Amino acid sequence: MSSHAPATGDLLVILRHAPHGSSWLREGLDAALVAAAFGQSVTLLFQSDGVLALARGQQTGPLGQKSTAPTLDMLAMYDIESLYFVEDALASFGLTQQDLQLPASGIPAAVIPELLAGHKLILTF
Amino acid sequence: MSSHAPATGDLLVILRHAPHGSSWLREGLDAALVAAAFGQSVTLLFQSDGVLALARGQQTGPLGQKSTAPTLDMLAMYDIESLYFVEDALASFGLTQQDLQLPASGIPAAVIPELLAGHKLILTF
Amino acid sequence: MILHILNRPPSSSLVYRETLAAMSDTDRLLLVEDGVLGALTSQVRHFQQVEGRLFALREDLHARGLEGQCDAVVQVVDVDGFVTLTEEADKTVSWF
Amino acid sequence: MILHILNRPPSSSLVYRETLAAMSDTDRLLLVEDGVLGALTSQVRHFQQVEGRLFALREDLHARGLEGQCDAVVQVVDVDGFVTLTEEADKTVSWF
Amino acid sequence: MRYALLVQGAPYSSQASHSALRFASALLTRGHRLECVFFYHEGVYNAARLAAPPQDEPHLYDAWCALNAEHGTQLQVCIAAALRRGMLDEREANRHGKHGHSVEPPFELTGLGQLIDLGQSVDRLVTFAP
Amino acid sequence: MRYALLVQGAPYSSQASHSALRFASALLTRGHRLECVFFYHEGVYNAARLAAPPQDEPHLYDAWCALNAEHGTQLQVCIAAALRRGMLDEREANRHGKHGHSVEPPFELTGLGQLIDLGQSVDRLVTFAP
Repeated sequence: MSSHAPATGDLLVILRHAPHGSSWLREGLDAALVAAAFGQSVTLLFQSDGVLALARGQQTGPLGQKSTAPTLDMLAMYDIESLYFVEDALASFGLTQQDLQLPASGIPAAVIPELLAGHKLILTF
Repeated sequence: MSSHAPATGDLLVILRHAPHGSSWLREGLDAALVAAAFGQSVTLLFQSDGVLALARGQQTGPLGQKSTAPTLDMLAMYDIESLYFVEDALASFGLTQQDLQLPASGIPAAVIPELLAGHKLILTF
Repeated sequence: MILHILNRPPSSSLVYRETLAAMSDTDRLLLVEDGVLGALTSQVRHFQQVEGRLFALREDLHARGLEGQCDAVVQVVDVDGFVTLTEEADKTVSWF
Repeated sequence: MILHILNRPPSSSLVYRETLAAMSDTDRLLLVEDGVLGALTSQVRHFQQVEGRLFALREDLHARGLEGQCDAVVQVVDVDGFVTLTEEADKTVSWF
Repeated sequence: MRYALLVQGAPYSSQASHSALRFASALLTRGHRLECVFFYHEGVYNAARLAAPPQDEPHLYDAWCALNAEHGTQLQVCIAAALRRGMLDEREANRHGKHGHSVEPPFELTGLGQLIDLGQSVDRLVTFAP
Repeated sequence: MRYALLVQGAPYSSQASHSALRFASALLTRGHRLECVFFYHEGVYNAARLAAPPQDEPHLYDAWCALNAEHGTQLQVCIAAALRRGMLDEREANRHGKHGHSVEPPFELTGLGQLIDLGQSVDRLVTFAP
């Protein structure tokens, strides 16, 4: 994928936080879903600790806190299909594409500026 | 100072946040003042970005947010006289003891564990 | 051209790396709030790659008593200048 | 002996440096919440100096799907083990 | 130009609200229009109507209300983020069978769709986060 | 042993409240006593009585109340941190001339001195921060 031009669209949501530790990831995904429900073209970029949102095997928290993993499965239903992660970030946690719960495209960090340029609105979470 | 044994006491308050950006510094200083008012022996350690709390020349924020600098001037009135900063942290901002608004003792990072061991309660802010 | 706005200092947070990675060769970076600590001469090396496109908010330097320590490579702007920067950019991205 | 509790990962926050600087040769470190990312084999090098005294909370690894990636040098404890660690220590210090 | 602000930080805990209010004032002085401030994540706490800060500190709640009164800026609060955090207006309090309310006009509880709409309709959306 | 917890994180925004509740449950199961949970900084938002989280998420406010009801754990909220953030009980609302209140028993507004007291009187004080 990294040799192709990255997606363009209405909204780029950048997810930088790991699951469970804070509500940033959940609230960022909610923003993406709502935008898609409004008919906008939405792209997700998982950056830094945010790549862990894609990891397979996430569970409900010990008090019953909902995992964001089921929300990821809903993305396709909302036609959110442009999912990118920063290759170096995933590698920094010792993970590979095989460890991900759904298909996402690895991009080198150098492609990120192009991704930002191609979207009208960018929200960081 | 760094050749002397550091202070011991009831409470060590560790201040790691810069002034103005968050309420951590103010709320940490408040805890120290209250403990001192209750007659406890209190030590302050300025670590990481927290060393900037000691910098001379701080001002009220643009909306009139109170500076924490006047609170520092009250410490002596509450008999809080054991003030330490981590030498490397201050140096990392290009500041020296001459840039500080009140006397505090620089300690090498290696002395911090001794400081922690010497206090019954430790609160980090 | 995008205006990136960063409110965390490189002395305690690594988000500046994500910020820099996301910047094109023409994007600008404005340091605000605790982010202005990155504008000090002793810290500004972290932002070498955006030299000439690096700004810091005067009011935030001033409140912290750090105006005098701000490096000469940094363009210091007041809040009106902040507004101007947002006018001149196509959009803004905040990093925290 | 002090139990230090750290909830931020070395991949995005530098507070782990302050934590390590504050630890004596016998103090222990427990990684919790997002801090457990530091327990992964690919990240645990940041905590080399406390090898043998490094713990991570099982429930937090599990919720993130990362139990399998946790390095063998890390002692994984559940929340009962967390309580035990606080019993065995003279006091606790939280880093965030 | 038409601006909107997204505020994600709680008042007093972080500088986000202060920064947003200062920026709002500057852009209005320059002749721009501020359509809306949208409160999300911990920013929803800015709508706490009972806020009683010390007299010698900025009263952020009152400053938001003044922005609405003087410039017609809408103060919209994400309802999903607000409900779980105990920020309820009278209608939501009734709906949830609770007595009393913590949010009132000029703050309005609204859907996240408003933020998305704003993001596409205004010229500039600027985020202030903790 | 006698424990106290210091909670500095807002509910839902960070995992701090979840972690504190889980730790509380574990220490009680092990036969320790939990004297008090003290709420400071953004932790004061845990006392928001109107919290209405979605049905399929943990109800943190109710969980705190249950801790008080079942184990007699005091729920103390720093009054200075609470007032500026709009967390007022009936007495403080009256004192500030405001209608309604956002905090009620079993949560109690109290001075920061209580935290200092606790820190010296209990065997272990454990902090949960955002």
